[in-house]
Formats: sequence, C-alpha cells, structure tokens
Amino acid sequence: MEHEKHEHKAHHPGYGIYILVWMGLLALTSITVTVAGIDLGAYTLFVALLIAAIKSGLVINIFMHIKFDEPIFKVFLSLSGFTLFVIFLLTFFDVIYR
Amino acid sequence: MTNSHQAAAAIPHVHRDDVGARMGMWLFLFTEVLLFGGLFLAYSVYRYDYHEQFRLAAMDLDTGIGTLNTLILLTSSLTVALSIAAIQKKNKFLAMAMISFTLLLALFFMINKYFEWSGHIAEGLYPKSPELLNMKNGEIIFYGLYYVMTGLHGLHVLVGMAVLSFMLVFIAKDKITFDNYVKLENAGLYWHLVDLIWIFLFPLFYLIH
Amino acid sequence: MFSGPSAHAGNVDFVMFYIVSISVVLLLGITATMIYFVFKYNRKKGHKPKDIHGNIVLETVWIVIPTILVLSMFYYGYMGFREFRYVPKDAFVIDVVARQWQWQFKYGDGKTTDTLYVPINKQIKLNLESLDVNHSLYIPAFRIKQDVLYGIKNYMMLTPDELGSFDIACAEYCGLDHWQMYTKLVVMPQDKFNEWYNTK
Amino acid sequence: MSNGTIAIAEKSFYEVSTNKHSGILSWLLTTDHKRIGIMYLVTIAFFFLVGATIGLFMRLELLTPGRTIMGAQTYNTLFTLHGVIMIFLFIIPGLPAIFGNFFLPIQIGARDVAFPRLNLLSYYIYVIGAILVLVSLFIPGGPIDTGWTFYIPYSIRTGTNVSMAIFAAFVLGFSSILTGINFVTTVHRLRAPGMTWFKMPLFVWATYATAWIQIIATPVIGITILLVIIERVFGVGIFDPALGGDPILYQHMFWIYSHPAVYIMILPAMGVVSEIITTFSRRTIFGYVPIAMSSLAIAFVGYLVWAHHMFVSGMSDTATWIFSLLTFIVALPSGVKIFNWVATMYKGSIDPQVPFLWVMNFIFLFSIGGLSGLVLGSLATDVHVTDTYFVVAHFHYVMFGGTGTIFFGAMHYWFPKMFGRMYNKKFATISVITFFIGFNMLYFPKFIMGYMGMPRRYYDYLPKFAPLQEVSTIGSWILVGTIFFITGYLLYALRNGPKASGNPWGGVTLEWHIPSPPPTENFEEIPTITHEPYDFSQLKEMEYDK
Repeated sequence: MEHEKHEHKAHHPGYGIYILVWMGLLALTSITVTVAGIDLGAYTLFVALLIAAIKSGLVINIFMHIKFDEPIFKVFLSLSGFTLFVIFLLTFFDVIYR
Repeated sequence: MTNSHQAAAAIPHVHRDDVGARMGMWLFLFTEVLLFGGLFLAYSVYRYDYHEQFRLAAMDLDTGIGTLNTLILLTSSLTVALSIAAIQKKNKFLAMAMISFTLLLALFFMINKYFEWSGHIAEGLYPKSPELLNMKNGEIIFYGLYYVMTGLHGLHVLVGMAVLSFMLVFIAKDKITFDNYVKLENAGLYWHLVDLIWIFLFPLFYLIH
Repeated sequence: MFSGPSAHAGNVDFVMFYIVSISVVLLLGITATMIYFVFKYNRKKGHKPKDIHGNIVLETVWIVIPTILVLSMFYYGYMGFREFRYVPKDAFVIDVVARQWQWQFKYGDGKTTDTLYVPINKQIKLNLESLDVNHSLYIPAFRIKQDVLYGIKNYMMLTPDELGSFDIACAEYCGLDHWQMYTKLVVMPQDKFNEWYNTK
Repeated sequence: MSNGTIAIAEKSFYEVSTNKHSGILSWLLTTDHKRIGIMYLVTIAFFFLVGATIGLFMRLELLTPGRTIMGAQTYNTLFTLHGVIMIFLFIIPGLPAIFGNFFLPIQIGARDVAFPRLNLLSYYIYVIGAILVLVSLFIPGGPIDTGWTFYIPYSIRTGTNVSMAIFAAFVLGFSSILTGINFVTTVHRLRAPGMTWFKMPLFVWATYATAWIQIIATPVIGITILLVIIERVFGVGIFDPALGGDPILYQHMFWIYSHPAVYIMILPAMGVVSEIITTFSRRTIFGYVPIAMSSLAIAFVGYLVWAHHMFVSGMSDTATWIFSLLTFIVALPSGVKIFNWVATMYKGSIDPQVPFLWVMNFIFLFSIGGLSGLVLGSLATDVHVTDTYFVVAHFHYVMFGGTGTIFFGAMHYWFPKMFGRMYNKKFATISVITFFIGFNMLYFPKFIMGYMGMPRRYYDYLPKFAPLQEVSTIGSWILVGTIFFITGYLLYALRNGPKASGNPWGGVTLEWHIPSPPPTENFEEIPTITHEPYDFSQLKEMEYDK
C-alpha cells in the first residue's frame, strides 16, 4: 500500500485493503452465525454484540476512513457514542429497578 | 481578492471546502445514529421486559435470509468503497461499474426483504392481524419493532439507492472527477451507515434465539 | 410551624420554606447588586471602565457555595420523598381505579365508592390502576400525587392525622373532562370508619 | 481587528442580492444568511403573535369560573396549540434561526454559513412544518387536543388530528437539525484568520453549543414521534400498553429530547446577554472561559436530567433520586453565568440603554425561573407541585422570562444593525416597564395557585382560585398589549426611524465594524483578528466618538 499512499492523497487506501476488510467482515459474519447455533446462555447476546461491534469498527475505520480523516471527526464520533451510552444507562436505571 | 470583490457584486463568493462537506455529512450521520439509537433503546428495554417471548418470536425469523442480506450489504459496502478508490485513480469506468454493481446488490436486498415480509404477512403476522393480537404481549411488541426497524432501514436503503443513482449520473457527466469527488465520498458514507445499522439489526433479530 | 393534615405535608412545607428562603436571598442579592452597579458605575458619571478578566477565587466561591446549598436541598427533598414511598407491612390497602373521568375506590371486602373514606392515624397504601389513559391522583392538602397508568403498577402512601374532607384532583391531562375529575377524601375517626366499613 | 475601521461604501444586502434574480424571487431563492435570517424573523414573529393571541384567549376563558367564552374541547385544543406553536415554531428555532443566521457568520468573520443552500432548505422545511400545523387545524377530525407532550396512550386513543400535527413537529425537527449541522460546520471551518476558539464572541459559543444539542437530541424526538404516528396509522404495538407497550418508555424518549430542547431555547439567549452586557458596560466580560465552558457544560449535562419531568410517573425510585441529584448539579452552570454577568457590570461604564434594560429584566425573571426550578428538582416538593400551575409558572419564567425577554432584547440590540434604522427609544423604555409589570402579574400568581393545588390544563377551577386567576388574566392583557405595541413601533421604525450609524452602541464585536445594514457578503476583505472579543480599546481605532 505504501506506494499508493504517495501517489494519491495520503488518507486514502487502495483497492487491496478494502478487499481485505471485506473478507474480514465476511469471516466475522460466518463466525457470528455459527456461534449463534451454539447455546452460550447469557453470553449469546454479549458475543453477538461484540462481533457486531468489531464489524462496525472495521467499517467505520476503513470503509468510512475515519482513521485517515481529520482527528476532530473522531472526537465527534465519540461524543455521539457517549451520548447514546448515557441515554441507555440512565433509562435502564428506571427499567431495571422498576 | 480583486476577483472576489468584483464577484461580490453579482454572483456569490464561490467557496469549496471538502473537509467541511465531509464534516456536515458526519454530523448528519450522527443524527441517523441517534434516530436508530432511539429504536435500539426501545428494543433493549422491551427485550429486558419480555426476554423469553422475544426469544420465541425470533425463532420464526429466517436466519438464512438474514445472513444472505448481511452478505449482500457488506459486499455493496465494499463496492462503494472501491468506486471511490477508482475515481481517485481516474478510472471512471471502474467507478461507474462499481456503483452500478452496488445498486444491483441493493436491489437484491430489497427483493429479499419483499419476499421475507410477504412471507410473514401470508402467515398472518402483521400489525392488527387477529393472529398477532392472539399472541403474548412480548411477541406483539417484537413484531412491532421488527417491522418498524427493518422497515425504516429498508427506507434508508431506498434513499441510498436514489443518492447513488445521482452519483452515477454525476460521474458520467464529469461532475465528479478525480480531484473533486467529495459528493461521492459523502454518498459512500451514507451507504456505509446503512450497512452499519444492519450489522446490528442482524444479530438482534435473526441470531439471538 | 409546618403542620398540615399529615406529618408528610408539614415536611414538604418545610422543604419548600427552606428552598424558597435561600432563593429569595439569592434573588434579592443578585437584583440589588445589579441595580447598585447600574447607578454606581453609570456612564453619565464619567466612570472609566476597568477591564477585569476574572477571578479564580470568586469563581470557586460561587461554584462551591451553591453546590453545598443544592446538595442540602437534594438531601431534604430526598428524605421527604422516602417517607412518602415507604410501605409498612401493616398498611391498610385500598385500590384506586381511574377511568375517564372518574375515580373509584375499592376496599378489601369488595366495597366500592367514588369518595375515598379513610381512618385517621393509619398508614394507608393506595394501589393505583387506570382503565384507559394516564391519570394522576392528587391530594393537594396532603402534598402528594402519583400517576395512575394502564398496565403499570404504581402506589402511594397516605397517613392522615387530621379529620375532615379534602379535595382529590386528577393532575395528568386525560381528555375532555379532565378538569371535572374531582372527588373528596374523607378522613374519619377509627370507630366511625369501622362502622361505615362494616355496613353494607 | 486590523481592518476594522475601513469605511465600506458598498451597498447593503437589501440592495444587492447574491443570486441573479430580482424582486421577490431574489428573496425566496436567496442563499444569503442575512436574508434567510430576515425571512425567519418575519415567519417566526408571525407565529409568535399567533401563539400569544391564543394564550390571550385561554386567559380570557379563565377570567371567570365556569364557561366564559368557549367550551372545554376548544380550551383543550387551544392549550395544545399554544404549546406546539410557541415551542416548535417560536422558541426552539427563534434565536438560532433569526439571530444565529444573521450574526454568527459575521461575528466569526465569514461571508456566509458553510452550506448556504442547505440553510435555505431548512427555512423551507420550517415553512412546510408550519403549514402542516395550520392544515391540521382545519381538516376533519379537529385540531389536536393532547397537550404538547403527546403522552401515550391518550395520543393514540383520541380521534383528533394527532398524526398530522406531530408529523409537523417531526418536519420542524428536521429543519432544526439541518440548522445545527450548518452552524457547527461553520464555526469549525469558516472562522477568520486569527479568530481562535477563545477569541470567539460568547454568542457564537452559545450558538455552537446549541447547534450540538440540535444535532444530537432532535433525532430522538424524531423517532419517538414517528413511532406514535406508526402506532396510530398501522396499529403497530410499540408504546400502547394494551399491546404490551410501556407508556413510561414513551415519556423517557419524549423527554430525552424535550429536556435538552430547553437548553436549545435558553443557551442562545444567554449568549445574547453576554453580548449586550459587555457592550453597555463597555468592559470585557468577567470570566470569559467559565461562561464559554458553562455553555458546553450545559449542553452536555442537559442530557443527564430528562427524567425530572417524570418523578411521579411511576418510574423506579432509584431512577427518581438519581435524576433529582443530577438535576441539582445541572443548576450550577446557569448560576455561574448569572454571577459572571453581574460581576461584568462591576467597575464598568454602564449606559442603561434599552437593550440593557431588557437584560436586567432577563436577569430578574430568569433568576426566578431558575430558582423555582430548585423546588421542582427537590423530590418532596416536586411530588406536590408537578403538573400544577407551579410548573406552568416556572417554565414561563424560564422560557418567556428568559428566552422571550432576550428575543426582545436581541431585537432592540441588533435592530439598527439589521435594518439600518433606529426605533423610538422612549416607547421602547416604556415597553420594558409594562412588559415587566404584565409578565409578573400574569405568571407570579400561578406559583401561588400551584402551591395551593391548582392542576394545570384545567378548563375550570375551584372558586378559591378566582381572585388570583383574575389578576393573571389582567396581566395577560398588559403583556400581550405590550407585545403588539413593540411590534407596532418597530414596524414603524423600519421606514420612518432615523438612520442608524454602523455602530450606534459602541460595540466591538465584528458586526459593529461593518456598515448598517451590512453589505452583501459582509466583509470586503476577510478581517484578521488580533483583539480579544470584548476589548473596548478598539473603540479608539474604530474612531468611535460618542
């Protein structure tokens, strides 16, 4: 990938890395489908969401190239993620203890 | 500055800011994330309340179709990313081919969705149907959320298809070129978001039994 | 000083008095300072302005002191709330059923009324249930209120220590005749209540 | 500002349009942030007057016990419409869309916002939303009667036009989101050279913080509203308790937006206060960084307290005390601002002109609003006064006494800049006084009635409330009379007022460096900023002699 970075704007990876990421995503999908067949009890939800989180991390970082973009975008992203987290957390203070 | 002074009298100051454009797009995507975030919140609250009934209801969904649609969307995300890489390398043909391929995949996704929904409706599982109303509360809610969340996602796929079609035209007309492709980038960002949401919808509805 | 038809009402009035006193002092302080400055530093007096960018000590003071004040308000408010939510084991239970636009009170022996009769000096638990939309059982004299919902269990505590008849209102908007959902709470001596309770 | 004093002989933005059209089209298709600001002003002011008139009729009905001029159903639709119009059509878009649009780009030294066409689009989306509200009044089914909170299950049981009215709210939310995106990007990308973050005027900080809330919070109400519509139209089970739904979850999702929305309403007003106080005290702001940071802090902590609207809703006692504690902590940044403003007057050179009088009005009324909020944050007292007139009084002191007052303050502060004319200052001073009297007569009795146990949204009341209700209604006449009086003399000044200079008050933020009204594209040359935002030593360079 190195030479491509020099040829084009530094923050854009080439075809190869996209295809690699795509293959990774397919692999993760097959893992999550396989794992879903196994009964993990309380961990089922956790494992499924963990894999989904890894997949979305790949998409956000590489496909959406936030990894190569302006740093402020990462701040924005964590801000909205944190807001979501707070909303969930506080709502569940009601739901769990009701 | 001399130019802009003259311009100020007649036409607006032309201003191009790719980073700004992408920033605007990201901010818009955050609103989408929070829009779906509200739905995910409702889902998780009801899943907590009706744990067992959600499990039972989810059994009726077809994991096969869900997996197939996941693969389709992931691949379409790849093709969109490739089209941007292609336009950067001045490969106009490849960029257009990749977007066309994306549109095709999106169409497949919607066709699958159509068969899936019509299957449920044939079984009598639709809002207000007598069969659904006979079920337990948790299952009614599960199907309510299922229809709303996948429906809203489907709507986003349709919007994404419309946007990508415009991009196709823009590339053809050379309005998107190797040194001015922020429109395509933003369309791509939107499409990846649609993919991203599906990445979470898929396990929540099709996998966790 | 803070007496009401129940001990709880007195406590609520105390918290109210506490918060309002502090608020009035703050409000008058701010307003008086502001008006004083307007006259003292009026431009007509030819006052030369002086740029003061800030003062760390002051900023700290007016963060720390209000923090202490509001935390004390939280504490008193929470204590008052806790006593109102606490359900003793031997509480006398009455079911409250709300519908558009009337109240019904169901007693253990199947007696049903549309006025709430209760004995004095007894801890009473009101179980709240709605048949249609949201309502809210509000007894202003006792400083208590709680929403009445369809499908969700809710309750409230009532411990009257004064005889008499008090208003009950609906405090959650519930449609056309929301404003007419008034009824009465009647507090009776224990023996009179027993007499009423045991007659059909 | 190094280039601040150039006398620009350019024509104003009224005379030169940024597009090739002329006449009315040059306005309807404009992308000029100032023209869009003016269009918002006209539209929003119209709806404000409509909302105020509705309020006047509600107060008339309550003048005497029993039926005065209307039936219960009419009254129920009127308080709903008063809420929907005032909140979604006036106070949420109000300050950001009018003054944010007009002054944010100027104050950071930009020629326009980042996305001028998107800006125009948000205006039209706003108009569409407004039209939907109006249409919902006249189609069969009748106007919405749920209260502006649209609580489930009443909102899915009633036969009135709920779907269309709340869809209007959804559309208006979309407009709000687009404005927010525009402002955040503008502040990040279009600051003039030298305009570092801590050289930005505080109005910019406040609008920036507001824009973030608009972006992050509004989608949540969007989806909540969509769900209610879907439930009504398709009968899908989401919130309806008859189908297993959770009406308290609806309240959570509603307030997750609607509480931060309170800060959308108040933050820009706080920004304007900082501007006016410094200009008329002619000294730098006391505690620039604390005020700027408290804007961001308010925007953030605004998310942590929504459920204090729900202390008696039947949510868990754990959530109840957590939200009460958080609520008290959120009170602090607002307090910090008040103290800093008063301290800014210290050793200033105060010229209490009309805008400054509005700010004094604001500080008094908003303090009452904020302090009465402590009563609502404290659990024991909240249980008693929530859903009574006490709450009504509280949020009118905050919203109307706070944001509404500053709407007029900003209007009087920036009027000469926006229109190049000066209004009648004697009339304006009288209005501040009658506004103050009418306002307190109208709303203060509601605190007392609320503590006496008068529930809100009541068509009628017990006889013991009659005297206070009367005072309140008389106050409404004074207040609404004042509002129409202000509208009148401002409209008169548009054509007949004396011409205003570029800097009638001696302000130093960038808008006072350019002519009144500003030229198209604001600056002939983008200025380079060297001064702090409230450095009044610039007045000498600016050759301000007054």
